Amino acid sequence: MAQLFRPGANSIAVIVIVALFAGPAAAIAFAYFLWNSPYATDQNLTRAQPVPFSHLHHVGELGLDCRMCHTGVEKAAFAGIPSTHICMTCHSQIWTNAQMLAPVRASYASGKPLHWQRVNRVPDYVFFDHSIHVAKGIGCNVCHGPVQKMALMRQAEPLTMGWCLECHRHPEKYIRPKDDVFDMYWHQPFDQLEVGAKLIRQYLIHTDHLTDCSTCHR
Amino acid sequence: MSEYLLVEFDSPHEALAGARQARDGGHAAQDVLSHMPIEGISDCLGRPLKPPIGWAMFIAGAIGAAIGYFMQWYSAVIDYPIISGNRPLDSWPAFLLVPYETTILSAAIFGFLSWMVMNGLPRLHHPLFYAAITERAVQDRYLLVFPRDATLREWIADNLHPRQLHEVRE
Amino acid sequence: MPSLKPPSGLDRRVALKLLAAGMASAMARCSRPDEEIIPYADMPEGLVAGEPMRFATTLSLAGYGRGFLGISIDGRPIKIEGNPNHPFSLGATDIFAEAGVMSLYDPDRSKAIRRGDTISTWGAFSSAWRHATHAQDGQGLALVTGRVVSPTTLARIGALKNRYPQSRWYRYEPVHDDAARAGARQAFGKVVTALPNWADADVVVALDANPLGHGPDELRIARAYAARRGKAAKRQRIHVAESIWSLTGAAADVRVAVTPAHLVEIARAIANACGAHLGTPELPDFAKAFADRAGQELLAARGRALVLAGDSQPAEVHALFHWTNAQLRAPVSYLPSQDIVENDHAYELCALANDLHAGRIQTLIVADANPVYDAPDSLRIAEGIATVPFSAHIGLYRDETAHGCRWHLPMSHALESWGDERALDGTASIVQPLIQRLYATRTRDDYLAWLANEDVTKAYDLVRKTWQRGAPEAVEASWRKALNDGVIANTAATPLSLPVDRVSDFPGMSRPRGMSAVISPDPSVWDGRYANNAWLQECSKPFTKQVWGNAVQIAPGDAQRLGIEDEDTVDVTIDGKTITAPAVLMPGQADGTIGLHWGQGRLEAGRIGSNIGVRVCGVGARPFARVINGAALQKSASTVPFRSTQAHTRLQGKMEQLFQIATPSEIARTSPKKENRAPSLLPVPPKGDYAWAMVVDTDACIGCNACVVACQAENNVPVVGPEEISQGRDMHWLRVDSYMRPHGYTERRGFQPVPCMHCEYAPCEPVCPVEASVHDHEGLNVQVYNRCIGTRFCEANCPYKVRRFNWFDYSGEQAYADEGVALKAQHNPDVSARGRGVMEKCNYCLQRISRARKTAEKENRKIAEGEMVTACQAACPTRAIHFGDLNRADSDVSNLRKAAQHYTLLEELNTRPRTTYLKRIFNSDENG
Amino acid sequence: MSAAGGTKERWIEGIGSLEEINARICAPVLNPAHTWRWWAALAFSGSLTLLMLGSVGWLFGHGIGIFGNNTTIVWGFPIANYVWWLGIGHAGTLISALLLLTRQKWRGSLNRFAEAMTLFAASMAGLFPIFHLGRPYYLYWITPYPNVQGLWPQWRSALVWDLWAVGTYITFSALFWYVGLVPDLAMLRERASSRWARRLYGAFALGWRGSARHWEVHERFYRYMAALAVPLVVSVHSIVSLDFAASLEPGWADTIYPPYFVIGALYSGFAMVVVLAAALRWGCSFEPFVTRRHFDMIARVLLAASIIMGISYATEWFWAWYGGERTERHLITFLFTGPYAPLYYGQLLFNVIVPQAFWLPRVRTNIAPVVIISIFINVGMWLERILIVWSTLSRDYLPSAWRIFLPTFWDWALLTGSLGAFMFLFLLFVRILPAMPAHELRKLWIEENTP
Repeated sequence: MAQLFRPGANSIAVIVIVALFAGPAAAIAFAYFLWNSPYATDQNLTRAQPVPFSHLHHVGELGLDCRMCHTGVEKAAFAGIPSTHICMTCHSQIWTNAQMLAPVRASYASGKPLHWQRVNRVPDYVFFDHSIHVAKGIGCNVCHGPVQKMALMRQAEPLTMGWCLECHRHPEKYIRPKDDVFDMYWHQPFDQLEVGAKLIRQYLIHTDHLTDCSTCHR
Repeated sequence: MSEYLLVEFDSPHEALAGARQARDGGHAAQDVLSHMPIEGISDCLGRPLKPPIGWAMFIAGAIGAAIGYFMQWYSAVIDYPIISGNRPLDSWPAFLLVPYETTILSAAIFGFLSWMVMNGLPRLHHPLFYAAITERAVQDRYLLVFPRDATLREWIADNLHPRQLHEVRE
Repeated sequence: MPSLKPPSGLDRRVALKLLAAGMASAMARCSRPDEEIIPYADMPEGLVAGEPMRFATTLSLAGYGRGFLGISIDGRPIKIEGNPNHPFSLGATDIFAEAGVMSLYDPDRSKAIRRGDTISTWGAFSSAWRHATHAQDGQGLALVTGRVVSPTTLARIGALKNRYPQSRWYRYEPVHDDAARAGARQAFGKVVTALPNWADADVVVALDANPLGHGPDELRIARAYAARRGKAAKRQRIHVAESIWSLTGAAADVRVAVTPAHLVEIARAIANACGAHLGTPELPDFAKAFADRAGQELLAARGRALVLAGDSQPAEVHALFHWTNAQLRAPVSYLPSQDIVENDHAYELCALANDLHAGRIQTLIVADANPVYDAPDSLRIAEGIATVPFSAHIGLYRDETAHGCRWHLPMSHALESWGDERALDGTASIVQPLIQRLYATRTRDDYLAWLANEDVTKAYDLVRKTWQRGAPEAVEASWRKALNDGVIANTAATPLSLPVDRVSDFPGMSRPRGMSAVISPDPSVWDGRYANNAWLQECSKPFTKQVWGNAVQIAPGDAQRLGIEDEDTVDVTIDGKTITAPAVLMPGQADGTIGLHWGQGRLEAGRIGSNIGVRVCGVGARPFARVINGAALQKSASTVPFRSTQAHTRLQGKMEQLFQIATPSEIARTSPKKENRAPSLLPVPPKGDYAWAMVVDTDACIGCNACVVACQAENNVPVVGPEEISQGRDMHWLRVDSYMRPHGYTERRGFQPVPCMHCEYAPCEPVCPVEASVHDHEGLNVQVYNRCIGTRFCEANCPYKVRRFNWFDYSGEQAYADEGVALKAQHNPDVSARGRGVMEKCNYCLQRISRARKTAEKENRKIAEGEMVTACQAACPTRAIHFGDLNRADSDVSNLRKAAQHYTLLEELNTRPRTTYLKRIFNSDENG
Repeated sequence: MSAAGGTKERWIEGIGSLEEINARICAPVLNPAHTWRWWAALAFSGSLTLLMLGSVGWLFGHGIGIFGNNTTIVWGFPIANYVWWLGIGHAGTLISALLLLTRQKWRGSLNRFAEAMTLFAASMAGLFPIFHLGRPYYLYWITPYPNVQGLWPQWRSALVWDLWAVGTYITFSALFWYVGLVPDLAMLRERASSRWARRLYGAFALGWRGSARHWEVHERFYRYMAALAVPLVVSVHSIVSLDFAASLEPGWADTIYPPYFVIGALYSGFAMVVVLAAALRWGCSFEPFVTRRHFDMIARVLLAASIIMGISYATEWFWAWYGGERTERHLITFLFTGPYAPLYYGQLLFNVIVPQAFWLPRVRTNIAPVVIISIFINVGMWLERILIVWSTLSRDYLPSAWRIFLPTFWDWALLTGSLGAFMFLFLLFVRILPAMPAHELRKLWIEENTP
């Protein structure tokens, strides 16, 4: 008889068999990295806003305090997006006829709110509360990044559960004195870990409860 | 290119006898092709075959067990300890079942791989397949494989009185 | 400005979707659609987004107001809670109050003015009204309402009367008190409201009276009842004689079930015991024994003894008991009736019918009443209305009467209205809106003022006008105070002291032929006005545990006699009219009686309430008769499904351990115990900052279901609907198990609210493959919905079966999914809405704990004892539910867990529940 | 063995030559006779398979509410079917492994298709836990894989053990089966007529030449796998039993469960083997290989198993009575008197009473009765599974939670559909692969025919 297969078939067969075992593993690894990547987490993504509001200008250059506009941040879960009224407290005085601010004035006149696009976002089943984080010495820029440098707001962190856990497991790495929470230029002391540990005791932070599911999900 | 002499026999016993004789005559066969295992024939070849597949599977099993337990211990005790029915974080009795399975699983899979490796499979293209008679080797015949050599051929014809002789060329 | 390129989202998302699909949707957390944040254009004062605010308001039941607090988040009322300041709430709620929010958002509510079936306009109506054919002086103009005690509304009616002197106001309340009114007339020569001061009574004898049952006075009595159940106080003893089971009967220490005829004889016997000489009562021995014992104990407790007659009792019995109470110097306060109409309710309805048929009415205004449904068929109200040239109906729903009338005007719900109400004792309180009216509706007062063409027709102004007193700034101050407190200071009437006429003659009741039908308002939907409230329809009735319908309650004796099995369908024939409904056997009900409920069988209630159950109020000659004799009962040819959430209620043998009862002497004998627990191989639970625990006092629980509906409202618990119930599926996180234990010639009944036990050694947790059911460090057994994949292993392994599974997308696919938008608005934003295929269960109101914890931690302190209150606990009128922190040795729950009557459900399983119970105590040592 | 004792002792009857064996075994694949039977069966099973696919589509569209499950009886048909199918899946590997280790000659004719049966049955079993999930698309959360949430499976759950047990079992069986197939694939490679068929079989035969080295490695590996298979099989259904036994529920928390489940598994598995063996014998004219003696042997096994099942049931009753536990006792009374009683009596009849007929040699050695009784046994075993799931959940600790299960159309559709799919796969198998291990039968034939 003649040979059924050409000599090359041997190598092909080996390759196929190896692929059978290696393929799935590779796929899983790829998926994992993909889902950690900004491609899936929307990290660093900016979104089209009705008004190109610049934190760089308001925070970085003018040095406005976060709480001036995000009024709920110390009281409520929702930090709060400023009402048109708040924008106009200043912009009825300055830049009163800037083209850029036309939508704001329109909204103020009509009483119809501005429709902003959410940038930093966690899923509905995550009950995140700004007020408690602020009250326990977690600075704004820990999660929101160097806002004072952002001409357009972008999502600074992946905001995945794994990312949340990192801090909930080791708060001492990130916690800071309450007074510095809104300080965009605060830098960690060299002995952050000791200081952090002290602050955790001082603020009565119950570290064991921090990684309970019920802390964020209900 | 390798060329062979295939010596055909009718029954396993004749094949075995032939192989013995050839070995004793100092011309041990290179290999035997048969449609069924012939007990003891592997000892009559040039060098006896003792594939260590058992060891391979045993080691793989041991590793599988270790991985199986470590996986649970690491995830439940180290990485994310979660209170579940107030069971101990390292609930070893419950954690024994998965390793049990991973042991068998890895032994089987690795065993299969070594089965292929030790058999030199896959080998879709093999010089012996040039011989038409190899078709029957997987169905109902018994072939001793020798290097193609005129003198050897005669010696075989005289001493092993086989059913038939086949030569394999490219 | 910098050029903004839109987030290059779409293509990426598509890519991700495909990829995900390729991986068998392996990575579900992909592709998030854009989400908008819409801030206020101008933020209201004092509002903090997402934070709850409480407003005092008033909801009425049977016309009487009760003050509550409405919780509203972002301007959406989501929950009703009790108002401690209001004497008829005292901080508690009942199912009707709790379900108020559901009614507010009910998509079936009437939203537009209608002429016949077509949507019309206000203009069209007003011109039609101007051409209405009644005379200038109002001759032929009729106004029909339910019971009205609201000062503002009464003022409107007065104004209408001024405008149309000859007009006639018919007022009737289906669940009326005619017998009591007549009794009062006999006894005092005038109608008065008699309010028992329950807490001051050591011995109470109730004759078919149901003060603990639903009604305007329930919460006040229940609080007092609970106050006397405490282990410290000298225990009250409650004797109840009744025909069918009532909540009061279940709460009684001594109870007999007798026919209505015998009830009258018992009244005679008791009065005799107190010195009346009314001849010898004819009673069976056990009833006589009951009467004698009750009589003796009443006398023994003179001054602290009380007799009560129920609405089913004839006027004579009421009168007799007024006299008896006088003899006993009973703790009862007599107040002028707030119900100012002289005529009785049944009489008024009959008068309306007569005038309609006699053609004396050309113009008919029905304001927030539903006579077409309420009235017995014999009155032929619908036909009467059809003959009226101009008829208009004002109401929340386009109900049966609305369909009968030419015009229908949509009415605002109380939670979106301004108004005022008076309670039984006259205490006035403001009805304050929690939200802008959802639809183009107006309040009853609006409409009436307009009809009377008053100058002011805005409800707010009308109410303000009513309460103009004193100097302007004083007015403003008192107004703000009234809104804040939820009661208007010193508006309660002052008690009267009345001489009681000596009762001379007391007619006995002739032994009735046939069986007696004993009829009462439905425990879930009252007189039918709540029929379209899905929460209430699915709130199982205390004794039958029936939902979505009504049944015929019969005594096992009769059932055996007539060859009727439990859940058979039966025909009840009364005066030639037949009611067909499933039968339910009620051990402990008097032979020869049939228990029926008003309120079901609505035809035009809405998508939820229409064609559920059977209409009972249609039968009989007298409207709303509580007892109709000569009823016939037989097995029916047709079959009507009986839907209940608990099929087995009778405990015998070892099962009695499940619902433990005791007598005071037994409790006294058992010394307070340490918590002795069975040994376990498992480690001791980690000691968190709190150890939350709940103790349910089955002795205090009266089975009113307020907790169930409260839980439903607080936790976005969906309604599953009748079909699912028949499948054996339900969603209540907190169920009230109803149990009975045979006891001599009768049964002892009790209620056992069962939330999640939050076992320390929770069986549901180790079986979950994905850590969806886990424990947290505060001892909560929590369910992580978004992690749940729906293996249901947890429920399979839960000995208490408290977990609930979303077989379908219940929270989305309710009966009115199409218009569910309004309902979504009711959802508590602090609680996830659970999707299809996930398990859910009680979590001790985790959202409240979390809120309390954050508040405390912001102030660097721990949560104080009593600061954290669960929804069910807040609702409970008898404070039967205790919640708190076991880490505090002095906390309420810690102490109760040491109490003698403390026990653990299924203790033998050693699951170490955090929810435990107190035994039901029957204050009578006689056994059997 | 002696030629004298020949005919009677033989496991292969009426075969004259090795070629005859090869021809007969390859016939269904290469040149099938009376194919209409096969096509008819395929059409029938195919339509049932479509029914299954349809119901699954409906299921995923509407949610598992379409089943009869309710608040307290949260498990229903899918779990019962899972346990039942997996039980059937146990016979194959056990036959080939246990009989190999104990050098049973009658193994040769059964192991190939029995292993195929195992594979298909186990696959059916594997599907049901997925169908029963509330959110099947998150099934992969049970597996340990790197994820952005930083979460892992909860290793204490019997369901996770199931995943590993069933996963291992299916993989293992597939390997075992394939390795056994290779020499026969080589035979097909040589016998197939069309070039493409030859290349296809050739590819899967991996170039098997039947050399002494091949056989040496093959024999060893095959024996070791057999040695692993036995503890594996025992572990798999023991772990399945833990879904119930590792709980608190009355009637489930029983130490007897693991052995009782394993025996039950073999029981139903062997019964199914009987049915398939008869079908092959009839459909592929394998009379020479599947003889009356084979059925006799299996019948003896079934008899033994039925007795053990009887003892297990009796043990449950005894402990319920002797333990005096309220709920346990109540559960047994419920089984005998409650609404499920007819099913329970059916279970006892089919699993314990009827098989006692195997005491009679006349019954054992006639194929028809053996097959019929085997079908009874399969029905009985399914009844047992469904009752295990239902009865406990219907009569739990709290009377307030007592409910009754009423199956819906979809419950039945999925069960019958899975039967169809199983049959469908098996039919494809007999037409594509040799249903008998030719090389083993050749060996056996030579042994039996060498003087």
